[in-house]
Amino acid sequence: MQEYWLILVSTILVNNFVLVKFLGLCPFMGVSRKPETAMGMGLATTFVLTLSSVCSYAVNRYLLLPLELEYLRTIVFIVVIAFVVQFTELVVHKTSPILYQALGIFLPLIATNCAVLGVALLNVQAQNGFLQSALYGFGAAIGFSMVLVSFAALRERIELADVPLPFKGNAIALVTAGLMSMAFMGFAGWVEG
Amino acid sequence: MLWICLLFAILGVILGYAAFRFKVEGEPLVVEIEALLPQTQCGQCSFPGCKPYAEAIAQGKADINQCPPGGEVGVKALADLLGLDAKPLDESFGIEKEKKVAVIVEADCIGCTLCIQACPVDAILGAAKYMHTVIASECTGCDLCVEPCPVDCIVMSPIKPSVLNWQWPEPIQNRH
Amino acid sequence: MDLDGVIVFKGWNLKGGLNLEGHKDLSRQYSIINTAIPNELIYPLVDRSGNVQTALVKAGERVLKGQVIAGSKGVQGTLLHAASSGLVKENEWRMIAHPSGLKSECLIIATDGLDECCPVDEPVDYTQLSAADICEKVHQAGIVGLGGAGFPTAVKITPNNVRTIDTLIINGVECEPYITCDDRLMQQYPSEILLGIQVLLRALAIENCVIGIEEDMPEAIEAIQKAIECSGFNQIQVKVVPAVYPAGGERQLIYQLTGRETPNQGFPADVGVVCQNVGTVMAVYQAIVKGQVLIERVVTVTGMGINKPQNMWARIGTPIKDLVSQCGGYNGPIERLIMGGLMMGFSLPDDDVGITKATNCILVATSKEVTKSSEAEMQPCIRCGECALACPVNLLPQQIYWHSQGGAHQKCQSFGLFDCIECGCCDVVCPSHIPLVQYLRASKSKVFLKRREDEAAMLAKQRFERRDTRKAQEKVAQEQRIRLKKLALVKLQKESASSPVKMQDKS
Amino acid sequence: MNFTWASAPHIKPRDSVSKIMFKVLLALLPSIFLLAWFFGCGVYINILLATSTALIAEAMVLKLRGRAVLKCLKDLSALVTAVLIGIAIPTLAPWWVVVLGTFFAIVIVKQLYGGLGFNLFNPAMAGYAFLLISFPQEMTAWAMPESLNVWLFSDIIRLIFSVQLPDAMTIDGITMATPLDVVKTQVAMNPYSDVTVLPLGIETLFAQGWGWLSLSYFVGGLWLVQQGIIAWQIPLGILSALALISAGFYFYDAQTYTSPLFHLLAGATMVGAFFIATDPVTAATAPKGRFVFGFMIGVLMYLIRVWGGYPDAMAFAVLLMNIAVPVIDYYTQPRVFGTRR
Amino acid sequence: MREGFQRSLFMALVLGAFAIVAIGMVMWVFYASKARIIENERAALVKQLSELLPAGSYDNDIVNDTVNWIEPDLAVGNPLTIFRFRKNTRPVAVVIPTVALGGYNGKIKLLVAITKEGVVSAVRVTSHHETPGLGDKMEIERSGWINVFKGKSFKALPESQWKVKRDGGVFDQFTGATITPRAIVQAVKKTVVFFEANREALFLPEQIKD
Amino acid sequence: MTMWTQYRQIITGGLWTNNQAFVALLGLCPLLAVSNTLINSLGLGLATTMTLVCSSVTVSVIRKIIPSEIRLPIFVLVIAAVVTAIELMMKAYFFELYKVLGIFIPLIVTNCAIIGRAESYASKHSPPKAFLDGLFMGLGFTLALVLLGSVREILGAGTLFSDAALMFGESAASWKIVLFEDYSGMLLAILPPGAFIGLGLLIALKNSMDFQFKLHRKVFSVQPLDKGN
Ligand SMILES: Cc1cc2nc3c(=O)[nH]c(=O)nc-3n(C[C@H](O)[C@H](O)[C@H](O)COP(=O)(O)O)c2cc1C
Ligand SMILES: Cc1cc2nc3c(=O)[nH]c(=O)nc-3n(C[C@H](O)[C@H](O)[C@H](O)COP(=O)(O)O)c2cc1C
Ligand SMILES: Cc1cc2nc3c(=O)[nH]c(=O)nc-3n(C[C@H](O)[C@H](O)[C@H](O)COP(=O)(O)O)c2cc1C
Ligand SMILES: Cc1cc2nc3c(=O)[nH]c(=O)nc-3n(C[C@H](O)[C@H](O)[C@H](O)CO)c2cc1C
Ligand code: SF4
Ligand code: SF4
Ligand code: SF4
Ligand code: SF4
Ligand code: FES
Repeated sequence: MQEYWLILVSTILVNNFVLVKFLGLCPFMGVSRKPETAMGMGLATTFVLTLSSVCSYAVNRYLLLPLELEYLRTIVFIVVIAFVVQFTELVVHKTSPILYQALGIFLPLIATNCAVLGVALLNVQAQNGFLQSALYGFGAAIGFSMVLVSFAALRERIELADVPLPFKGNAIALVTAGLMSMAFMGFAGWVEG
Repeated sequence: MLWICLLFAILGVILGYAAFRFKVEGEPLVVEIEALLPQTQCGQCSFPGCKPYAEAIAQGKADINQCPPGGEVGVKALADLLGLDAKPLDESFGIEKEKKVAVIVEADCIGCTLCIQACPVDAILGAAKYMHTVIASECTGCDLCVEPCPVDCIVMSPIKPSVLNWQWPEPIQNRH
Repeated sequence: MDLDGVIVFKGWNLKGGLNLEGHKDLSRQYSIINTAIPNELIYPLVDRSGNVQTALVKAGERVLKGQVIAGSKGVQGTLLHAASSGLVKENEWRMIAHPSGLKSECLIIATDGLDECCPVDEPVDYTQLSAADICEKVHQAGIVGLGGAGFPTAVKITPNNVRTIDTLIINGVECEPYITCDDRLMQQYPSEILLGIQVLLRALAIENCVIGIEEDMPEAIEAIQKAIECSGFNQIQVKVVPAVYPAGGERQLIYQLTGRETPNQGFPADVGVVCQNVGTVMAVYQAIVKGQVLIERVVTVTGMGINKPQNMWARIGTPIKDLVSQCGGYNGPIERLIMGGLMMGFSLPDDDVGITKATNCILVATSKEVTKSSEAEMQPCIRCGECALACPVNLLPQQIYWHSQGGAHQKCQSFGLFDCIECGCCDVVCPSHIPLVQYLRASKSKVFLKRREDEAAMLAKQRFERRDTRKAQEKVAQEQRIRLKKLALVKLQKESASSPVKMQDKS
Repeated sequence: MNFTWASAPHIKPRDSVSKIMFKVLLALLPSIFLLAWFFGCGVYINILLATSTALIAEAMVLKLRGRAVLKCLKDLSALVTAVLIGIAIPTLAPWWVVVLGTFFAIVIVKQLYGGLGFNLFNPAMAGYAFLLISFPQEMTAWAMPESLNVWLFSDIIRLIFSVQLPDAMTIDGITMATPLDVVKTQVAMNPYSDVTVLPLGIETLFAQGWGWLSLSYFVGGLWLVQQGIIAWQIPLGILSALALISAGFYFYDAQTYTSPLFHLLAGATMVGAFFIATDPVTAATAPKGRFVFGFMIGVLMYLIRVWGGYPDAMAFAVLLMNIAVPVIDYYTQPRVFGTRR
Repeated sequence: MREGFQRSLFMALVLGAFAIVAIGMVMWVFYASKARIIENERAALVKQLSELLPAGSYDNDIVNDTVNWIEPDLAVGNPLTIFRFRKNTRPVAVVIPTVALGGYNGKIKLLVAITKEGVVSAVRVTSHHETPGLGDKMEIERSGWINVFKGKSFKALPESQWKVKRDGGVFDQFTGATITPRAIVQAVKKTVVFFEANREALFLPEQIKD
Repeated sequence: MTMWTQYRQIITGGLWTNNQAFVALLGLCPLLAVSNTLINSLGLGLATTMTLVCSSVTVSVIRKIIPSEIRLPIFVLVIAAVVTAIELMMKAYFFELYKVLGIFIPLIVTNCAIIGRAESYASKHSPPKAFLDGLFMGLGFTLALVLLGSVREILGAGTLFSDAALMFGESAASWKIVLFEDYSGMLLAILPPGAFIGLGLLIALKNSMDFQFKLHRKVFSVQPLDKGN
């Protein structure tokens, strides 16, 4: 039980994918202009990340390992992920056009959100089991969404602040992300690994 | 290898089916975009009216900064809706001007009805050979009637400030 | 304070509010004086809330005192009466009592000094009148709320079967600094006010009435109390409210006195209350019992910039400068001329402005009393939250301000922009000297403008679409016509050889 | 006649930002003296360095941006930031540590966002965290109280500016770990050490001066509360959270976990609760939100102190909660009069 | 419906075809470079191992003279592959891969070379996530600190002294980062304990399976 | 538009005006994660450029024969194949570098810049243009990486070109420049916060340079800018 809690704490806070591990940064910067869309992106990512974490675990365990094709891991994972994403995209497009438009090019980019492949690869590296893989993906996504939504809310405030001209927009957003990452260093040492 | 190709093929089948099953008809987004456009119907955005422009935006064929009457505020609203960065108005489509209304100098009007045909929102009243007038409250200030008038009797005049349209001014900010 | 039968409120049970220095002694000890007839009476043909008044008299016409000279239409229509006899002049663009300081079309009466009245209705016994009669008479007398907003009183007291009213609240709080007109009115005319209340109670068909008076007006409390004892109208209660600004705000007062919270989208009537200002009650008394229409009201002319501050019965339409001169004129350099109170009044660039029914005070302020705009340099908001603590409506003014200065006016609404009563408490306490209220007002203006524009855009769109379909139909019809013509032509050519007779049938 | 136009209310304002900042500085004054008493006059040098850096840096940025320099400096907020940094940094840290930290705080954390009122993160704490992360060695140079008796002012100056020690002294000899440091390195982070009994009690805390210092912050803070300058919800939140959680763990296992009183009096708890977390600009703004903000800081402080990599957690807890402020603000809007929620 | 199925079948074919081409290509590269990769990895291993003992002190094929061991204390889960060094078939030393757990950030992987006599001859860090610039002083490329273990043994240094100085032992810590050295000292000590306990068995020729 | 202006646009776009790292903010993860030293940056930059070129050209070649519903999986498949091949080859020929760049080689697959270019450029243009675009987008990305890497290395460790031997062989070991002796290093610069803040500062620098350019262009607008070839 404790092991599972540790996985969650580790992925959400200590080794936050965005701020500490540097994964999933592009959507982090790109879909954080409004908290509402950030929330949508967070949901979509959580769904995709958990699902593809599990799928890639299964593919690795039942296909690649038995066939001794580990070197094809990247290629297979990425296709499985692309599939999960495109499937999600189709469904979202049908059911929520606004969310679809808001996520814009970022829904396809979830596929290329390196967090997704990162989760899959890190799972294999850590030799995580099924439940661990699922939790790892889920925790990473929750950490991602949490940081994304707060970041979006912060950016909304920056938007109205008197920021020097060259810093307006992405530059100050990155500085903010840096300060957030600095704050997250406070979690360092909580859990190993 | 065969196994993997088989896996991919199965995924392909599912995707193909999903694409068919979840096909989206129409773009509800157009309605939302159009609601943000000023409906001046002036065509400055290079489209014949606000709706065509909205459609073009939804399909990604036009940028969001092409509507001068909407101005910076309009661009920002569009950017918010679409989750994009706001940007300055594209000046090649015109610049944001103070809103005006058309006034027909009645003495000069010859009643040619050309302006009636030009007005996209039916804001001009009149009949052939009779003096025409602009219904000020319905005029969007699009300028389109000025050009066709053969005797140049339509002038665009600024809206007069009065207690009825007066707005509380924002305090003068001393930081900029 | 220990007055018999008076319930003293210990705490201010609302959040926020301010203890302000009253400055009421400037004018409070003098009794209300009558004023001379001014040379000119100025009536704007538009009121503060944008209702347009239509003139009912023509230029050159002679009008008598009390004659209807203008009126607005609609359910909330009101009437305007001449305050003295004289000749109607051509309408002129004059500065009006409006925060914009802009000019607007005004109806002007050149008085003739005769003060000749039109025939007055015989005074009737109000106990014989039905509720509908009272409403009608109140309407005919041109009575609107004299507490500040100028809402037609007849509308407020018209029986409405959807909402049941159980309490009439009389607003005698007068929480704004400097103003003492209601105070004086209650001191000098307590029994008239009680009679006015009886009329209103009758119109509303209820028994229950509470008069709210601020604790720092002991004479008024005593006077009303005495009058109640004498008249035996024991169902009228006096409740003393603490001297907290803005205790006189309608919703705040209702909550103070009854514990009922008026819903933000609704009206006092939704919680069973009608709230009237003391001055309005006086006007109702004069209209129903005395048969007089509303042509004058009590105005406090005060401030350190005036030689003799006092209250006066002023005819509606009297230019401010006339009132000022009857108070001994200006006293030294004047920083600002304010119509209304220190907290909610608006400044006027000129004193040639006619007073309106809603004018309760003319505050002639020196630089000792008010800020010079340059003096209070604005600094960025430090989010200290003082403004939120002071806000009686429990808003977060700093958040609304933040979004409004960034142009996110729609977002302001989600923070309750339209629940703001513009009381100014937040503004006063802000250490960064941010003119919060002005920001909020500007933001409200912007939202209104946006609404107006959106509406116009929708209509424009509809007309555009209608025109489009019409054009399309025309085009189709045209094409049809051309095709038919062509067809006919071809046929004609074909058939012309064989049988020319049939062609005639076709056409 | 012509009169000025202005929007209501016309009444004169009462307070001003510089007055508020001045009062905060005033409330810090006794603690500064106490700090110097216990840990040497290095603290004066720190504060001096920090304030001059802050003023120069702020003036520089304002000048570059073409803003009114004097008017902005007059608000004294940079001074508060600088003084807090000066207090937080160990008394014997080299001069460039103070200068770098203050520069980071003022330029990156405050002015890049537009200066007073616009920054999202507490500048002083961001500066402190920056130093703690960047120069962990220099940031632990707290002088030992007893070693100071033999020190001359010139020795301290020499140490701070050229990192030269008086003869026959080593840096390890004159510095000591702070009580929280000791707890951390001896117990929490060393699963293999033989230490099973807590090395420190409240007595040590007072003997080394930390306890008295905390009390002085507490008193100064209470004065600010009484003056209506800081929102009481924040200190209450922090202190109650810290007390509650530490009491829970303490009564569960008094061998490994230190007592609530220790947590309340050690390290930056008091100065943090009353002077740092209360920075109005970067804290939550609604009353309820302020309590949540404070409470969460308390929780995070405890967790980071006990399980994190850093001995004291105030800076990180505050910065972490700064991230959450807009979200807290969103969810803790007070109920507007006349609405139901 | 039918149309949908046909289309999906078509897409499956396209995707499958692409997959075959792409995977074929990768496989071709894989087989073409396989030998070199294995060689590289082997060379890297040899290089790593050879740095741990003086050249010439052994003459066996160190990469292949291994024994697998299950020792949960040293590595989590997997069997360790322990390398043996021999000269003239006589045991000289072993290299034991170890994991240090108490590090600042994650596991620190080590190789510990111990001579037949129980003397540590060298320690190397093979992978870690400690803070660059702080915890990474344990890398041989950055500082010589890791050489403090050279020549240490339980004979020369009683077990209770295997601690960093701050904890009352003899090993230096690097200022500003005590946690990393502490973890490594613990891990090396643990390894020596393990070696002392299994000294004989470690050099047995046949592989021992637990 | 002449051929040359088109190509020039592609080039300036890749290097400056539409720089994937500075402007489009794509490919951030490897950018920030690997840029703690100059050499690491250079290595990843070159690997990324190689991948970008190969994948862009391939996508451009096959762009007409793939159905849009499955274009993403196919692009991804192409990129993944290219990366895996490059990874294997690096393992075979630059083993040391491979060890340094570690997990980020497979992650090049998901470098958003690569799929971003495939989707928004290569799938709409001819192979030569796609090649050029890929090349210069890659070089622009490398430029960003190298800049960030240098800044972080200088601030964080006080050196430049440390570990050059990993990439350029033993002879490069002497390239290392120690800028400050005895510098204890500003750790923040090489830790995650330093990466974010560093990139933020670089972007601001680029913005203010753009402002300057604009100013100058306005001042000198009398002279024609395009002078032949
Ligand atoms: C559009 C509108 C409708 C109103 N309807 C009613 C009503 O039906 N019943 C009522 O008692 N008051 C009604 N009021 C009056 C207000 O509740 C209130 O008394 C008036 O605005 C003056 O209040 P104030 O001076 O506090 O602003 C209405 C006001 C407005 C603006
Ligand atoms: C902040 C504020 C303060 C007010 N203070 C008073 C007051 O002191 N006395 C008063 O009669 N009306 C005051 N009003 C106006 C009342 O809200 C309300 O309009 C009036 O009592 C309704 O009565 P009427 O329709 O007879 O004017 C105030 C309004 C506001 C918004
Ligand atoms: C950013 C950062 C990274 C750190 N990384 C390490 C590390 O890699 N290894 C380590 O032992 N301690 C690390 N620490 C912990 C502290 O620097 C410090 O070592 C610990 O509090 C004990 O310090 P001491 O050596 O002064 O006793 C790190 C601290 C910071 C601020
Ligand atoms: C009660 C109070 C506490 C403050 N605390 C801090 C603080 O912890 N850190 C800081 O940099 N500035 C502090 N300031 C100063 C100022 O608010 C701060 O520099 C702003 O964040 C600058 O925008 C404080 C000011 C006040 C009034
Ligand atoms: S420019 Fe704007 S207002 Fe004019 S037609 Fe286009 S969208 Fe409509
Ligand atoms: S009247 Fe003229 S300006 Fe006004 S809407 Fe019609 S065409 Fe446009
Ligand atoms: S009182 Fe002024 S400074 Fe304080 S929060 Fe409100 S607006 Fe901001
Ligand atoms: S003016 Fe509005 S926001 Fe300010 S205190 Fe009054 S009600 Fe609240
Ligand atoms: S590179 Fe774009 S999300 Fe990681």
